[in-house]
Amino acid sequence: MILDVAATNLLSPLILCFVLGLIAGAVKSDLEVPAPIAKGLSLYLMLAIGLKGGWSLAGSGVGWAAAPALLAAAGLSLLLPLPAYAFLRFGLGQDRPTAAAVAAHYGSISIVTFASAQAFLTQQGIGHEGYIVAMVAIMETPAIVTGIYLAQRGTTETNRHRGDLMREVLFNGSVMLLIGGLLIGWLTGGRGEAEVKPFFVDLFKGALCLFLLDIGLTVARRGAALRQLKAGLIAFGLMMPPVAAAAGLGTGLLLGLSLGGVTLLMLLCASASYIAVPAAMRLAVPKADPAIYMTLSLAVTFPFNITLGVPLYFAVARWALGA
Amino acid sequence: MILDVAATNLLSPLILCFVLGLIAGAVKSDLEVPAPIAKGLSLYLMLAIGLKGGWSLAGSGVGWAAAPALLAAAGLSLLLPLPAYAFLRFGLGQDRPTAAAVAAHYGSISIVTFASAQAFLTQQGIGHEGYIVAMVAIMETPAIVTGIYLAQRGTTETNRHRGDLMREVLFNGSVMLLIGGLLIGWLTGGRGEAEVKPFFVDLFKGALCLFLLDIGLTVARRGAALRQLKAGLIAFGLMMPPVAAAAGLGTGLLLGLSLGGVTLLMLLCASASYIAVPAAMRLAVPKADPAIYMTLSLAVTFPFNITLGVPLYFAVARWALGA
Amino acid sequence: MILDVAATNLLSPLILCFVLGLIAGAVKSDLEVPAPIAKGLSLYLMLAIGLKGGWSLAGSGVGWAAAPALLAAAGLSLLLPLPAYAFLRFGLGQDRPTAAAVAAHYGSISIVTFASAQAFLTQQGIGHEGYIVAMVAIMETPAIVTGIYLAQRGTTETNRHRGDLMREVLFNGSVMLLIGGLLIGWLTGGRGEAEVKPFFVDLFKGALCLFLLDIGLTVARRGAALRQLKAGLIAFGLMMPPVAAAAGLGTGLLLGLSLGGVTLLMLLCASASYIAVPAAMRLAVPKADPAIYMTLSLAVTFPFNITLGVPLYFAVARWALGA
Amino acid sequence: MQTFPRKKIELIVESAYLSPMLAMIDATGATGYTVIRDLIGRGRHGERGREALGENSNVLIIVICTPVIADRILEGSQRILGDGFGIVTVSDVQVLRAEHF
Amino acid sequence: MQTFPRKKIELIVESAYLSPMLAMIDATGATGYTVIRDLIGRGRHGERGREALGENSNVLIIVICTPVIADRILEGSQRILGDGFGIVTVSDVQVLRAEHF
Amino acid sequence: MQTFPRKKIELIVESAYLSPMLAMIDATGATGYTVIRDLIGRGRHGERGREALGENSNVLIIVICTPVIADRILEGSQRILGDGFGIVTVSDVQVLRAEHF
Ligand SMILES: Nc1ncnc2c1ncn2[C@@H]1O[C@H](COP(=O)(O)O)[C@@H](O)[C@H]1O
Ligand SMILES: Nc1ncnc2c1ncn2[C@@H]1O[C@H](COP(=O)(O)O)[C@@H](O)[C@H]1O
Ligand SMILES: Nc1ncnc2c1ncn2[C@@H]1O[C@H](COP(=O)(O)O)[C@@H](O)[C@H]1O
Ligand code: NA
Ligand code: NA
Ligand code: NA
Repeated sequence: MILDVAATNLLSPLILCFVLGLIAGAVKSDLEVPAPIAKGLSLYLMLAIGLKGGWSLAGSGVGWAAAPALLAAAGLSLLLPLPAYAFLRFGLGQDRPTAAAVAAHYGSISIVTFASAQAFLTQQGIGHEGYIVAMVAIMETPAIVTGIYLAQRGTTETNRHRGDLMREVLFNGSVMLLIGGLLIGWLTGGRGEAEVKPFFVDLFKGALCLFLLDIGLTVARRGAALRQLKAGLIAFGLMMPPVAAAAGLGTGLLLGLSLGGVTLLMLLCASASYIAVPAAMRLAVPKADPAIYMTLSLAVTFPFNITLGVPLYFAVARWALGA
Repeated sequence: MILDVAATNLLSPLILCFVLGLIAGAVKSDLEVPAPIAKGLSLYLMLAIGLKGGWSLAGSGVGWAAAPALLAAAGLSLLLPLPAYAFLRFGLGQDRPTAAAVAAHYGSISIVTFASAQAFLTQQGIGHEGYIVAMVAIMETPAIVTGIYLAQRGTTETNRHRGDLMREVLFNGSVMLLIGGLLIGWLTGGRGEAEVKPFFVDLFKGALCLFLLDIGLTVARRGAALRQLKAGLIAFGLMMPPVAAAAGLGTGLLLGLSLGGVTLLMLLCASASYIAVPAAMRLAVPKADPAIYMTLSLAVTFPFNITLGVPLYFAVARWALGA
Repeated sequence: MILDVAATNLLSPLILCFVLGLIAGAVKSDLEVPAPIAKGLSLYLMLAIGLKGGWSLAGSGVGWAAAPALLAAAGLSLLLPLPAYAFLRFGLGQDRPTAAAVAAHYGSISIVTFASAQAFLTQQGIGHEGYIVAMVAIMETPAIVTGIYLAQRGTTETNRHRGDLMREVLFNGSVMLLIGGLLIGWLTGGRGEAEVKPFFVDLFKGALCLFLLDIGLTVARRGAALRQLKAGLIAFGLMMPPVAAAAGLGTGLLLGLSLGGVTLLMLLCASASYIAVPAAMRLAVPKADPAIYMTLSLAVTFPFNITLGVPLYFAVARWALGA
Repeated sequence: MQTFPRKKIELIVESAYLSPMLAMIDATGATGYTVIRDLIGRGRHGERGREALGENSNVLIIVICTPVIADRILEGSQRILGDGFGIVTVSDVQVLRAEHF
Repeated sequence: MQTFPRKKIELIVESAYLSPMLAMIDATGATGYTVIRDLIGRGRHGERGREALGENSNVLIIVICTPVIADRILEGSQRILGDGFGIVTVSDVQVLRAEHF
Repeated sequence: MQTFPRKKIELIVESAYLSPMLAMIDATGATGYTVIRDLIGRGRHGERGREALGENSNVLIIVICTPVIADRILEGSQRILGDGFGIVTVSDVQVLRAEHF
């Protein structure tokens, strides 16, 4: 049963495009997605995810029920870096800046992982709460604050203004698109959806295929750096997702989310950022080693989550909900 | 009633995406649409507008009725800069090159404004003459000639060849795409439409959303320059559109256009270029101040037209036609 | 009858967009498709062609029947450069490196020519074998090997490693996308197709229009170089396609392909590369003159094939098959 | 390896000036040029290159040439730019193949 | 034509450092700057710029200025970069319009 | 601030030569390189970089290094380019952190 589900996931065009990118990268093919195309695709995906969440909110109505969920999202993003940091710093003896930066990545989320899981659930005919998209947006950036706090604790150095940090956390491009899309979807409702559905809904999976091809290429390039990582770090990249997913499971059950909602929240917790957080860490924690956080997040945790993680978390959520 | 229509316009995904861009720009978010994506979108939009016009011509047939309309379009583009120039130069005391350059912008048109209005009309279930698209193409560039004439009147200086100018007016990229698309649509008719409809028709509004997001970001960046403009100039940017729209109304009634046609012609007159004309003015009138013409056109007139202008001109046209 | 078919082909939006690009380029319009957009479109087209081939394979089943076809494809790509080289070197007295490089181009294929022909056949309601797409992929690169062999025969010089060459032949980006797409399509079958059809199938022709617009612009730019080519070379660019198409016809009949299959194989043989092979020749045969091979391939053979070639080969195939 | 002294001119101008500048450079007898596009910049005329609309971006034109041609290019660039936007610098470089420049 | 000596500073840094660097340059009194984006590069910190994700690319910032301002920029750049990624070079150039720099 | 003299090599070559060039540069012991892509240019072999097809574009490779390594790169570049397309220039620069180059 779970193997069946896992196979369905692995044999989707999405995952296979990722694998194609991986292989092309591994054999050093000259295949390359131009950077503006990749950026354009990521803008499109985030706006589409926001809009779709908003339309589903407009359809179902949203009550005060969403408020605790949004608070919980912020809490998870702020707190998940703590166990990650503790393990990296005290378990593996990693230097403080790098441990803090890596931890920040695991508090935040990966939007492509989320999109893949959403596609998987649709394929299985499982719905989810519209406000999950708001949780996605909210989980993106608070982890940055925790990461910087962990990195600077006990030191006085800082090379950036508090204002810059606030801007990054609140007005980050991904956050703006997700929240903005959500509001636009919610305000325009079914009428708005009818107007732009061919672009934002129908094309979604195909565009995601192309983006995953590019991520596959990037992961393969990172793959070379894998060999230089200590085994302990790779173990962390594989174990942190299930641990974080467990936190997501507990929270999801407490919030009374549906099967789809619990699965997605587990996955959000399990996933690690590779867009917003690295950019922030470069500036805020320049002494952290990007080779470590980018490689762990992209080349270890991302592939694990989209291949095995999605069906695994789904199976566990189903079992926990007795569904 | 008119408020109702205005609200419908303001609550469309198109306008809200523009507003999202505005906000993201205003809070200095790092959100950014890569330049090649924005250029690609604008190529797509112009070709699609051309094709759609051509298909509608092929369906409805076009007789000699269109000829006066096309002549009128050229005339409007050539003449509208004159009152604009007179007001700027003698009313506001603006220097000659800048007054001439700004005037040229208001004789030409904004294709995105046109596309937004078209979307609005479709939403209202109102059709329009297919050859309006030819009028759009024809109005793009004659204003450049008037602008250069106004700038150089009485002086002998010129740093460009007449041939270059002709090329810019006749073979400008936007003009080629609009006229080319129109002819292709007209030649291929319904059969051609069936072949490429999913790309050029179904995606149109969604792609326009993404483009408007980028324009919002650009307008917000320009917004900073607004404070440096004299109040008189800003007043010009707000008053010129209705004045020009009145000229469009008169012309449209004389030409016997339909409700949709009159509305669109008013809007074309009211709108100001921010792609073709600035590029031409940089070279042809280097002494004009781009901060003034770009800011007026983008940060004053464009937002006015797509938010309030569209429903306003629509209401006036309906009243004038007694429809 | 054939004229009718030719007219249908010439009046499709695809060919007309190519012509629009040609005209815009010829009048030196400032129309330009940003390079990342053109590259993105070509990635999209190749992946889509691969996927569509794979889905059709998954639907129809593929037996050992395909094996000889694939071998034949490799053979054609390896051998077609030989007559081309002989003619260029001994008939026209072209220098050895340039003759070899040009020959390599004609052994390989043009994916856009193929896509245009596919669109033409669909329009005519004619199907074809799914594994033709595998033949496309296989024909892309072996000609590079022949070209390099011809260029270096008798000399000892070489400035590149055998390993690099193998990588180019086997893992070239186009080859990866075509073969990768084919496998993904085949593995995911109808279910996969349903998921991503709006993106990879419905948009195909429209995206091809935009790409052909860009190719038209490029061909026009190359057009200037045409005047510098000897008449003999231009004659070669016009005669080689029918000659190679004859080889394709014979092979297609031997393989027992359908009408659509024979037409496409003729066209593949007739078409000349302008993406993969030029890039390889730059490095492998630096003494060859790119102005000659790019201009022949793009400005002579490509326009001939997509305008007259497609209906011509179709008519001949129909006659040969008595269909 | 033996190298030969030449001049390197770098012109940073708005993209609108690109084609007249290249035409002027061709006319001076320079053997070639190289152009970097899509720059962003700030100067006396404010920020440029951050907008996709209105072609408001800078290009950097590089020409390697002899001192004589360098002087022609400097003069030509002033003629074209006038009070327009842009900056021009000259510096000394060594080249490998003297006959190319 | 008459030319005047100035300094040309070139900073190659990660794109993450672009805005603090430009703010610092503005503060030194430099009359402008030019930025080339989307570079690829290799240095002590490995390869950069080949990934679309994570903003892992380099930019090249060019400033033409007087020796005094050059020194301020050198110091400012060290303050911002610290042990971070990037390289800085200075060279001599001639400019046409002395009053611009 | 104290600066140290180094050489700056700039290679403008077709993008097809990029990877062999970078491999050669790595082999000389240079501490890094920076590459600007998507240039347009004209030289003895006509115009380049205006076509999206056929990879017909130029790249500019910058290497800051000691004179000894500069010489190795000059020789390596000649070996790879042969009569192929491209130009090479060397100039003097000052760097801040001598140990980096
Ligand atoms: N001091 C400077 N250093 C480097 N680049 C400059 C400098 N001043 C101006 N520029 C560049 O030249 C362009 C035009 O300058 P301007 O005409 O002063 O606005 C600017 O947008 C910058 O890209
Ligand atoms: N020797 C060098 N020559 C040219 N560019 C360099 C050199 N070393 C470093 N770079 C550039 O500076 C960036 C940062 O260098 P690093 O901090 O050493 O990793 C690299 O990614 C390169 O783009
Ligand atoms: N004199 C020159 N100044 C600047 N760039 C040049 C010059 N000559 C050639 N180039 C560049 O080097 C490339 C190759 O030159 P070539 O091999 O002469 O065709 C050209 O496409 C230009 O980008
Ligand atoms: Na997480
Ligand atoms: Na107007
Ligand atoms: Na062929």
